[in-house]
Amino acid sequence: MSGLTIPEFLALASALLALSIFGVLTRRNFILLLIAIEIGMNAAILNFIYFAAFPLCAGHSALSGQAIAVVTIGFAATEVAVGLAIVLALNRLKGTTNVAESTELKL
Amino acid sequence: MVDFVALLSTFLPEVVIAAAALLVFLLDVLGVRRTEVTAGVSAAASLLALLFVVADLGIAPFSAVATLPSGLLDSSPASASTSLYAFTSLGLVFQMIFLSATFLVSLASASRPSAEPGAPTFFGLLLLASVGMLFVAVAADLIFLLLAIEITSVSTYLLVAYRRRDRRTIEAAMKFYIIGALSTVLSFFGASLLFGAFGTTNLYAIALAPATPSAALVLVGYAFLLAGLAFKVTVVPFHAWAVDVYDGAPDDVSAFLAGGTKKIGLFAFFLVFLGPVLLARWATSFSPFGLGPFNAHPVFQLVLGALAVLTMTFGNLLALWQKEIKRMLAYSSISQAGYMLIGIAIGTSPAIAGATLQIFAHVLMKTGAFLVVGAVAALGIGPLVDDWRGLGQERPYLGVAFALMLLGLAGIPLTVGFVSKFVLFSAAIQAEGYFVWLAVAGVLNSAASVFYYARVLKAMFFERSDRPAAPSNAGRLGANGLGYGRAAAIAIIAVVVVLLGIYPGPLLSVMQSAAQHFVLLGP
Amino acid sequence: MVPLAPALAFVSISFVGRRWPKGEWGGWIAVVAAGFSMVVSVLIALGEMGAPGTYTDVSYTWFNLPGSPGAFPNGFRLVIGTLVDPISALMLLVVTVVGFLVMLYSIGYMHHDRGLPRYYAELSLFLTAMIGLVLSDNLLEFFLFWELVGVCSYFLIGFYYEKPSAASAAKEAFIVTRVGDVLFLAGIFVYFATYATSGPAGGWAANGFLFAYGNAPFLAGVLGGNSFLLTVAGLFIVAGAAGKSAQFPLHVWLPDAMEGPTTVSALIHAATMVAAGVYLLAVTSLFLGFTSLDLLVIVAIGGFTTFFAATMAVVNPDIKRVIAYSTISQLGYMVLAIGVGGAMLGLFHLFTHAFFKALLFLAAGSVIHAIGTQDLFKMGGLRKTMRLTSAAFLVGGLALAGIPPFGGFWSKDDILSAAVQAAEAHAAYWPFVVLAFAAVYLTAYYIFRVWFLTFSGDAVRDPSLPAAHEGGWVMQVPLIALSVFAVVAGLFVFVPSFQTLLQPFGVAVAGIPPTYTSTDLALSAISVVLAGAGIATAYALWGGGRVYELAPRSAARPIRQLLLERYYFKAAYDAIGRRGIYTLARVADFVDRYVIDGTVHGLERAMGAVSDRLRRAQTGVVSDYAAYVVAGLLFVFVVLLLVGPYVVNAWGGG
Amino acid sequence: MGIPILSITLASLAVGAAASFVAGSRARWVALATALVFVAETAAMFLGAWGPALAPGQVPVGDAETYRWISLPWLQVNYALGVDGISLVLILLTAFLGLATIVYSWNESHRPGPWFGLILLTLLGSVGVFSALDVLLFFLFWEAVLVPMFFIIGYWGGPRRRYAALKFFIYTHVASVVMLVGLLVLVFYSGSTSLDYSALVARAPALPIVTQSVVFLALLFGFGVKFPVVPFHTWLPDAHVEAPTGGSVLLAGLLLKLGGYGLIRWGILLVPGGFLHLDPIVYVLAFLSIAWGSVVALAQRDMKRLVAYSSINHMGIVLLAIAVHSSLGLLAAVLLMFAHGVVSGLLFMVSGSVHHTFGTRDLASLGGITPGTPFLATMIMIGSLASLGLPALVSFPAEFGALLATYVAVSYWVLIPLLILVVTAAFYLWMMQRLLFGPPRGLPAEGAHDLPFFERAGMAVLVVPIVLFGILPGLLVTVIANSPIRGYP
Repeated sequence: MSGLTIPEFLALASALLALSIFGVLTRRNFILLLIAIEIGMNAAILNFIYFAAFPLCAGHSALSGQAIAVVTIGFAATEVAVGLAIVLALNRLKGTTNVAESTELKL
Repeated sequence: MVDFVALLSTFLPEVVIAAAALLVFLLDVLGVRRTEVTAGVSAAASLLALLFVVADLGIAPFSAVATLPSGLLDSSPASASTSLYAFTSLGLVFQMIFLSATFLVSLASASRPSAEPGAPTFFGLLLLASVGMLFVAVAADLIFLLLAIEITSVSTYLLVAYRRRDRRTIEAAMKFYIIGALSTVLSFFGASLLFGAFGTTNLYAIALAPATPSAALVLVGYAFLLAGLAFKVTVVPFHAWAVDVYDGAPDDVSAFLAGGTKKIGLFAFFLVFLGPVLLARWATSFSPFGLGPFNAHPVFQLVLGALAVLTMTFGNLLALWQKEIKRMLAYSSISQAGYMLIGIAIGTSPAIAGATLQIFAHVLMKTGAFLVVGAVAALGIGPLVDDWRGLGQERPYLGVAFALMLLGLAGIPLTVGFVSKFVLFSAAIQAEGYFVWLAVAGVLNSAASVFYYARVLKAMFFERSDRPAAPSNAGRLGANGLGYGRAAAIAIIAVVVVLLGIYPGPLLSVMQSAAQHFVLLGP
Repeated sequence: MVPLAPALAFVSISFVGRRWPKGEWGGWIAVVAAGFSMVVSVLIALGEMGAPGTYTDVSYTWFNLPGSPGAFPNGFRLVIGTLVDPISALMLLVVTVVGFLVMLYSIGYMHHDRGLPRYYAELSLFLTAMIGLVLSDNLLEFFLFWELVGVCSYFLIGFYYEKPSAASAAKEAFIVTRVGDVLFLAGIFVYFATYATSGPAGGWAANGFLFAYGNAPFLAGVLGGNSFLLTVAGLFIVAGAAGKSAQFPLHVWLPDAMEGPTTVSALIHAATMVAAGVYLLAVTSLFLGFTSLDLLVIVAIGGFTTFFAATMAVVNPDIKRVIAYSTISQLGYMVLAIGVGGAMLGLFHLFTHAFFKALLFLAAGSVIHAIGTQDLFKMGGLRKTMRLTSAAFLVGGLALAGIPPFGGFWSKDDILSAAVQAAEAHAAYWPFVVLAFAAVYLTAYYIFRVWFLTFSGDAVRDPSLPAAHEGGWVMQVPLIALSVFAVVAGLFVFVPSFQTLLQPFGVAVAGIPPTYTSTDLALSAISVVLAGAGIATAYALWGGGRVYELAPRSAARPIRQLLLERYYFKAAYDAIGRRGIYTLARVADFVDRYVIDGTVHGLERAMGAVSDRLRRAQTGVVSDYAAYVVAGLLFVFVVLLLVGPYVVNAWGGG
Repeated sequence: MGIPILSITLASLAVGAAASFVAGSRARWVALATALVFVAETAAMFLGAWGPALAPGQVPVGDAETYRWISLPWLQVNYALGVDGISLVLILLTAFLGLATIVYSWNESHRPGPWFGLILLTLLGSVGVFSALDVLLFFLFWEAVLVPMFFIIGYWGGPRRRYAALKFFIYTHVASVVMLVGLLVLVFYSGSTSLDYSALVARAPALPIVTQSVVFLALLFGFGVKFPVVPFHTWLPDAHVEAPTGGSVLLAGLLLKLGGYGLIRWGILLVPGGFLHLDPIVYVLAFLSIAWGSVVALAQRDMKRLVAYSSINHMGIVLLAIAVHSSLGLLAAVLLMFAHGVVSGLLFMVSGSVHHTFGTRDLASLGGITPGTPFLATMIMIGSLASLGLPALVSFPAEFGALLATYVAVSYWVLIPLLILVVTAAFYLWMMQRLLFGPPRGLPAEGAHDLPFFERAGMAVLVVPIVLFGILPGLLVTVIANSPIRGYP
């Protein structure tokens, strides 16, 4: 298919994941955090799809990689929905979506 | 073609709980908002489900109502390796544990005022989370497992936040959510790498797989998976969220989180490390990244052992001078997770049996402890250790109950907490070699932990209170201000804690045979 | 049966004594009991005299551990028994006769005091223990009663417990003798262990622990005649005896023990208990044997103490203390006798000394009872008002000084002649024998100094003292009886049947028998002349009520000061005891509280500090928590991929 | 052997304890009845069939039935009880101390129910420790002593009681778990799956010397803290000073003995090889404890603290007697434990009485108490003299045996404990001098009353064994010899 080899592909997924983690660590805005997390989920989903298409070994799975990807996307969406609900509540109560300003619970 | 009814009966406990969840939401919509009713539905459903699980386990007087088709329990690994789910005795034991937690929390929450906003939601979410937990216990496929965990997670995010007007609970929910979501990313990423390495996500298939073409993918995959699941188990350093969340969440939710959902992570560990640790597979040489050949099995044990020691030690150290009871309990919960990890690091059937009992003991004691905290808070007494001075003298039954929970957590004999630690550490010593040092670390930690538990006992029994006498809402609720449900739940836990401390034999035998079946699943 | 009577007296007095209306009731019970013991003792002694060469040993198992392989192949058995043989009969006589007389005397002497039931109970207990000690048939039992008499002595010294000086004297006595006691115990261990490990089969049971005749050859055989072990054991025994008999360097406690009632001083600290040390040395030398080095040490201690104590007696202004130093000095003679191989000579001197020294104390007691002071320089002229006492003291003084035919002469002279004989064989003995001779002069001097200061002259020097009078008959009878004994006791040596008491059955080795044969008239002459010179000096300085004052710048003043300060021994011991040990104790206490316990607290505090530091990581900022998760991930990577493989390979594959 | 007297004893104590808890102000009658029943049961044990029926070198025997408690393929735990001479003598000690404590604290008015209940629980735990023949059962009873004592100190104690209770609890608990790990290592490394004592004693001595040594170190620490051995002793003075009188009596009289008993039964009899290998360490610790306890006691002004340090000294002699590894040494160790139990019990009682009567235990501010309180003074005397090893009182034969055995084993090293005996005498005499002699000081203005009847009776209960077994130690020795020590080299 494409010219991507497995190492290259893994590097792509890893880069996405690294980006995601970087985002989680450096962003303070809840919305941006949600986006960063979604990027990470997509890295995993990419992997599933790629390995489904170009298996390293002949395992037989009850779920195909594509199926996993689809289900995962669905679940990620649910998760984001819950996350947005929490953002709304947080914003309503504290007037901010900056996570670093919510530190009533500590030590 | 799948017989739908047969499938339903196979999953009868899950179905009961899910139906109860729907019923609760339905009642809410219909305007039936009396807490007693919803709590009753929730408690009855979990008790019913518990009965089915116990029956399925084949325990004597109940086995008559077993619904699990014969041959499905502890069936051959080959059949499990092609399925999304598999019924193992150990899984059923864990279902038993989870349902106990659900039942106890439901019972205790019956005392919650009906007027409180979101009360029906609370029970609905509780039951939904329980469904996820039950599925975790029967998972055979990594993706199935992760999705089941996800069901629980999402339910509990909302459970923490169900009191929408409370700043602290929302902050807790926010932290819980962010770290949880990050962990989900890590888990799924790890799962994807394993999928790449083995071509399957079935855990039994992975455990039985012949040599893999890519050792590097396997190790990195497991590392991500470990990090992702460690969030649920509150392994140090993946633990930081737990303290704030247990602290900020409503007391009953904390009870459920610490006593219930945390334990799905441990069962997930059992399943995930079935291949690398429990079956003692992969003693063959690994040499990823040109590191030179090494034996992967002991390396996994080393990682888990190191995390176990780290977790129990840090948990205890952090709890030492904690002034707030809830946070102290949270840290204690972290350190207890360390002991449970020992069982997985060793991976022998005695160790798993010990860890399972430890998990059950912790469910009882930690749930009980948080329920008492809730009761005390309901009496209008503050959250600090200092606020609890003289409590044991003013309210001896509450005091004695809490003392029992703490003594159990500390591992003092005649409580189930002692028996579980005893069996667990015995198993570590029985495994010989450097596992003895895990036992030593665990034992020293549990002995040191006595310090902070005894500090609370000291405040409760040996010191006098300086707060005004009458609690604000005494008499508003039955059972001397506690509410009958809560009082009953605490009493049940206290009795069971002592009963199992004195006579743990039968339960231990069940756990031991389950653990044996579990590790013998491999060829 | 002998010890039983006083034991019953002890029990009855201590339990019900306080309920009785008058303290004397207990006193009479004690007197009757002591009298009964005395009668039985006399019968026993007569029995021994009648049948020379017999002894009776009755023993009961006290403590039995059956045999086991290993260190104690024959098991381990301790017995309690009574051994009646000539020397114990002799000693019994001393103890019960003096005991009875002192008890009787006490009725008069003590009747002003409070706490009489306590007094008589303790005195009866003492008598019980002392009789038990004498009749012991083995070292352990001996030690048991040895400690009991020690503790009775402790209580009786501290009888006037309100007086701080009495309390501290009692404590001092106990501790100093305790030093000797533990060394004695070590000596017992050596003997017992020798029997336990290499005694004959069934040795414990048969005769291992007994004071059995013939043990000395056995020990010498097992350990080697002059072996190191035997020497050390002997030295331990000597240390024990030195503690009890107040020999140098453990002599300091006896003068201070005079804080007790004078009767107690007479019975315990002159006639009986302090003599127990000598008795111990005697039985040890007879039954267990000393090596030549031990004997040299014994001679050295005895000879030196004789002189050393006498010098301190020379200047002391306290009537009782002078007699106390005299006791130390006389005990030195007895020890010397044992050292030169004359155990029986020592016992004979013990016998005579008991009577005349008790007499001196009781006479002094009469004086103190009459005028209420012990200061010699306040007394004077009492001859006129207290004729009997004055005469009794004079008899005692003559006996002590060794003027024939009084008791002290016969026994002391025997010792001196035996010492000279021994010194001719061992040149190393000479210095100590010379000191012993010098002490003869000093003895005569100091005792007559006391007599002149007390009784001669015209009147009491301190006019504020009450008028003197003699005590009642209960006090006079003992004085008369003891005076008689002081005169005749020495002459007993010429009674053939009495001699059998001084020749224990079956002992050939240690036998220089105390038969005064006047073979060495020259020596006797020297000692009598020395004693006479002493009396003359005393008369010259103090006779007729004069008081001798040293010239203000006399060279003798520092010496007198040195003697009054008892050669600074007490000060030195106090320094070691109080400053040394107590400082050590306080330092140890400090270390205990702040170093050892401090470490425990430090550990706690360190954990607290770590806990606090770690807790600060819980910032409340969720991004930080995420960072920990990532750090954890890295940690897992490092351990799984780098550290783990290395460790596992290093451990050989786990 | 038909009658399971041990189980009956434990059950009666448990029932008594439970009844006391709910009996309120009538608890003392319940406690007294229980204690008397306990004494009767102890007598029955002595008179019963199995005192003399023991064969030398055998495992203790007792209740015939053992019950399987936990039964896993790899782990069997039994409920098994048994006694031999060592246990019997220590159970006798428990009976004496229990009765004495209950009588002494008859007038305890501050929550008498829990007070007497906890005391009975302590007795229950002690009897259990002395008779348990299974690792887990042993440990259960071991800890069952700890928890009641924690509450006794923490609730009824002196001004710093909370600190002392916490310190006591944590210190000894840490030691306990280390001990448990040691025993478990022994079980599993000897290839056994049963925690039964008989299985253990049959297999453990055959383990390699390295394993035995490591285990012995753990056991030495575990039992040593209870002893307590210097330098792990600092919990003891605090616990004693703060504990109520009854607590101190049980603490010194009973709890310290658990350490000694444990070290003999579960230590040197199980790992003789490791013990011999590490014997020098034991000697050093013993000498250190003996010297340290005595010297530090010399510097104490608080009467209880002084007695506490003297306990360290005496238990050091017990350790020494164990270290000499001979039959005589072990015999003396057990005898000395009994002796120290009753003597220190008495001493703590008199300290307590001094405190109630005069309001202080500070020796420097008291004096001349004899005329006002002659009974108390007599008891102080008897206690002190017994403790400093006066013959005809119970400590003497024990110390004599211990030191003689020491001499046989290590010859002149015996001089160290011997000379320390002088120091021991010194501090007791100092205490007596301060308290009993001299003009009255620091006494209440209206004059002190001599002790109430029940305090006297409690002390009298302890004076009986002090004198009786001082004069006739053979009674105890015959019993103790019915135990494995007879076969000990």
